[in-house]
Amino acid sequence: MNTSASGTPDPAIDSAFVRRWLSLATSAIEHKSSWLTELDSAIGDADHGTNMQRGFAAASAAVEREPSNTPGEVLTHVGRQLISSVGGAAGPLYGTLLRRAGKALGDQPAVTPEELCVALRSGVDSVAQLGRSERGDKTMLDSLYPAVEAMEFALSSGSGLLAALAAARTAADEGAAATVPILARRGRASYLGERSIGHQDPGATSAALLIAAFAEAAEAV
Amino acid sequence: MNTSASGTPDPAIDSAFVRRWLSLATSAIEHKSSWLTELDSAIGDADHGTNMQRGFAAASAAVEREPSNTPGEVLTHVGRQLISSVGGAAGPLYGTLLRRAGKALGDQPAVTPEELCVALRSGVDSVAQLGRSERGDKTMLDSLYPAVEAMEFALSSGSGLLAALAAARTAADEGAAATVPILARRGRASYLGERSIGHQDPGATSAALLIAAFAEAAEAV
Amino acid sequence: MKMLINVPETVVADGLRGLAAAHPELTVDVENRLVVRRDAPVEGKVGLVSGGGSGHEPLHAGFVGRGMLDAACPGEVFTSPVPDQMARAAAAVDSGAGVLFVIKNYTGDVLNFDMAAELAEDEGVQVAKVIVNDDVAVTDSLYTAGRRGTGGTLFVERLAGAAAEEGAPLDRVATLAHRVNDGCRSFGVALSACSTPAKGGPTFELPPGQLELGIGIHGEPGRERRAMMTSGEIADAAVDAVVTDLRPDGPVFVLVNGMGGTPLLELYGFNAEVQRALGERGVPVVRTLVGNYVTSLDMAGASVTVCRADDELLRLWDSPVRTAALRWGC
Amino acid sequence: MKMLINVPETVVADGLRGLAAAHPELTVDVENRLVVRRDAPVEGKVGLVSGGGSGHEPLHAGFVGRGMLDAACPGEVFTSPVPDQMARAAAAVDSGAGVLFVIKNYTGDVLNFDMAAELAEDEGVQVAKVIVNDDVAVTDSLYTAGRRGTGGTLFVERLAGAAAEEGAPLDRVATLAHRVNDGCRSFGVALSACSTPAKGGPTFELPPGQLELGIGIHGEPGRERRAMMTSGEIADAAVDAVVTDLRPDGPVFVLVNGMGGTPLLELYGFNAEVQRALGERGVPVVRTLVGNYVTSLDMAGASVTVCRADDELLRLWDSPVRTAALRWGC
Ligand SMILES: Nc1ncnc2c1ncn2[C@@H]1O[C@H](COP(=O)(O)OP(=O)(O)O)[C@@H](O)[C@H]1O
Ligand SMILES: Nc1ncnc2c1ncn2[C@@H]1O[C@H](COP(=O)(O)OP(=O)(O)O)[C@@H](O)[C@H]1O
Ligand SMILES: [Mg+2]
Ligand SMILES: [Mg+2]
Ligand SMILES: [Mg+2]
Ligand SMILES: [Mg+2]
Repeated sequence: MNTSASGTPDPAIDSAFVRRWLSLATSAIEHKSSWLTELDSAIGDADHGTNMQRGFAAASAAVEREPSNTPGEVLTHVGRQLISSVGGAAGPLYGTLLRRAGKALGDQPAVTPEELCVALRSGVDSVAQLGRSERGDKTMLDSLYPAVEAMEFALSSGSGLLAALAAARTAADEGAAATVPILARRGRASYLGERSIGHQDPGATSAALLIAAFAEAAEAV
Repeated sequence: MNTSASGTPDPAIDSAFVRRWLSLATSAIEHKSSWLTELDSAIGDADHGTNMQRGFAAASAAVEREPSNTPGEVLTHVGRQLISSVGGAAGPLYGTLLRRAGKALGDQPAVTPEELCVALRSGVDSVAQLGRSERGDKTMLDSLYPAVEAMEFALSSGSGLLAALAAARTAADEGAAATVPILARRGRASYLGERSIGHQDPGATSAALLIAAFAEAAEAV
Repeated sequence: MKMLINVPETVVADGLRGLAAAHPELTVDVENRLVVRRDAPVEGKVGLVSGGGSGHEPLHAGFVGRGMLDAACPGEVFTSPVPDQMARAAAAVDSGAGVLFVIKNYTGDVLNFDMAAELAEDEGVQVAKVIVNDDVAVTDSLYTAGRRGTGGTLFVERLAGAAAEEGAPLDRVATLAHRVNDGCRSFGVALSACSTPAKGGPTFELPPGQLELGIGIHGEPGRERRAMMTSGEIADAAVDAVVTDLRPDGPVFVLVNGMGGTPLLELYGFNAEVQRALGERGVPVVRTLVGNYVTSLDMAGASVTVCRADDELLRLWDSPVRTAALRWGC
Repeated sequence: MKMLINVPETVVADGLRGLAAAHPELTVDVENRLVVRRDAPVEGKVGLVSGGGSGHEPLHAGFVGRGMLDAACPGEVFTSPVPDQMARAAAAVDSGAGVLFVIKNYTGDVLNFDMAAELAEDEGVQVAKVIVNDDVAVTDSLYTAGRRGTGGTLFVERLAGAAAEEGAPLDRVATLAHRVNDGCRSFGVALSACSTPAKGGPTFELPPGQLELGIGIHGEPGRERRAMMTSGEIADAAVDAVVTDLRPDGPVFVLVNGMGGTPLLELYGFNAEVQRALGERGVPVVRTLVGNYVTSLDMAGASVTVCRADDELLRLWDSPVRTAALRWGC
């Protein structure tokens, strides 16, 4: 088992880890719901917070009811629940991300940080594919890609899970903040043209919350 | 010919007098139109100013077009025009008042102040009859009746036209102001019940303007 | 207050031009402010004429057509039309069977229609009148101008219109109209004031967090101001007011009417609560209409009208109607 | 912002309960958020399914019935419904002749309907799709999510629905739907922002004396903010935008659509100006619809949709339709 710089041991990436993530993500989304809606009202349709809150509440409740014993199964389950309960653009996109990531984890009871990282990358790629979007379009991809790349870089430089997820979290936050000056080319914000400039993308913001929840899940053993 | 206290001679009550009255009334109504609408918006439906303005503009135009040679004919004509162009409660009420008054003047080319006063009283009575209303209901009657009575009193005390109409004007103004504390029992304001208290009646206010125009018509020879 | 208009002075004329363009089945006389069924006068049929201030659309012009009105006379915004309009309408729709004037109980409307009836009778048109006064928020007493006519007007125009279409003579159409009016009660609430073009802003101030109970349809404040209530509480208040006054002992029609500015989504949600409230009070509903029918420009709010139904009225209600705002069966 | 609701969370469910109470000819599944023709699946008939966020009423639930949609899937306010709803709707209306999904072009709607199509096909339902993208305010380019679907949806649903009712097979219904969409263009303006229940206030700030040109129907600001214009100037701007893009060379249908908060009187007045503007540009109008059909909650404003007509489309348009919001001929 790897150990972080601060000496805290890296936790196992098992179903408990993913459940911890889900619970942290759910409460982060709940706390930031009005802010997400506020961001969405500037350049969208003022529903991103409520959408995410509804979806994560449903996913939490569903995962609680069902005994999923592998991290892959839990992620897949969460993804399916998001698809069935969020709606809007975020539902299919986040749902597909997590389903794809979950499937990529296979049916092992625990996975390595590298395996988690590969799974997340394939999930994020599937968002780009489904959304016909790329980095720089002012979407969730603008925090998701930096996060995955920071994690990849940290792991390949010898960091453990904790440090890698901490790096991902910082990169996601920066990525979200960096959407402010971008002119939107995908999603509702693209309808605004030039007027989309100067506002932070709600999806990039919620994505940063979800990445942060991974970092917290690793710390919170 | 009678002479007022100030020495100004009383003018003849002929068709020119009534035309002078119409022109003064029309411009008074035009100037006070927003105020009348303001008053009507507090306890009515915010149209009294526009209604009166539309009606008097139409009446002025019509009287200009047609050569009416007696005061009775002009008044009757104005009344008919008001009925055909004002609408609302004010249209039939003011229209009937003037038609009745005009008919009461008969077809003489000029009438005495007493004849004018009798004609106005019968016009005002017809408002009460048509509106099933009486003094104290918070309507135009609350300035019309005091005006007619003040005129009657002045004439019977030996005053001439100028003084009698000046008295009528003062009585009408006081009557309009005195509608403020009254609880409305007729017209739209009656729907408000207690909430009609504390507002000046728009119809009583426009009636005072019309009476004042008579006084001015007498002065403006 | 921004409005989608040219200038306040032409609002009514512009609206009539637009109505004419959208509805070739209507004859619209913009200058004389008349909206008439194109096929009027209908041979042997009693003619129905109504009218009132503009700003309540689709009432009345949107109710002109087969199975409802033969003509409507729109006045200025919130101002009763003038007798000349109504008399002209009566002449245009009278086939010899006579004309019924459907009049909402406002001093201005009543006085102007009375004068019009005299004019029309002078021209040899037989005229009957029905005065609609369904609003329970105003007590009908010596101390008021009497109950106002609001949502009940739709039921009177529809049911009397259907009877006329079936060929009923003037006295029967008039009797039925009176019976329908006697069986109608309404109660309205406002969440915001409306803005008239002439005033250019709200007709009264309604602070945030407050609503008006017992409003009319002319932008006047209501009988009572209260702290904001939920849809369910409002439904209970409105249904209570209406049912206590009407005491229905059989099936009823219900109109859940938007005042103009309330989204249809909210109106349908309000209907759910109205139906619940009626159900709890044991009142069976046979037909429900939800929508903006008797409006007050852009006012946010709604009114509830309950109208006694029986077999005859139900048959008349379901018979074909073809107007701009109400249409079925043809 | 005061609303006639219970709590924001139940707005959609309350609306569905109220719809069910008013329209016994619809099967309303409040829990699963489905509105279905009571007689579905209609033997041998292609099923039409649409859906989208709530807040645009009467779209889409108000268009379910004979000659139009077989089912509608309402999402949360301004939020596309989820695939489960659409797949369930497809199963409920498929008689074996297949199902057409009518999808407004928004990322969320497209993605969710795509997933639903996969689910439905897994269940053996043949699915065709039409994506409505009629809003000329948004350029369809690499740099946007493509033109939005707005008022054109009504024409696609009505005309494809009429063809399906006549018994046209899935490929013909789908081809017709695409043809109608290709012939539709829309442009909208807002005089005020709308307020969503979740936000509890306006979705953007529009200062007095300004309006938004090129708005969508989800409370998003438009492409451009301008000083207030008259009804005539707005009509010219909207008609210009639409006609320049569509270049109609024959008769057209016109929809003058209210965004929800604009009084019908103003809307008819606006129609007069739209008809004038079309006339001046030599565009002959065969049918006009004026009203609140594709709304944005309580937003004040209007949109203009122009749709190419031909003999076949005219016949389909005039054929019987029986829905809550659009009804004639039956
Ligand atoms: N094509 C796309 N690719 C990636 N992300 C997208 C795309 N379209 C939208 N998004 C993301 O979805 C977010 C909006 O989500 P949400 O408000 O829930 O859905 P909707 O736009 O349907 O209301 C945007 O802020 C953006 O980050
Ligand atoms: N029954 C009545 N008798 C006398 N005057 C009346 C009566 N009803 C209304 N009025 C007068 O008419 C005025 C309102 O006129 P107006 O606003 O033009 O008509 P409406 O009330 O139809 O909008 C009231 O202020 C009142 O003075
Ligand atoms: Mg959104
Ligand atoms: Mg008034
Ligand atoms: Mg009035
Ligand atoms: Mg949305």
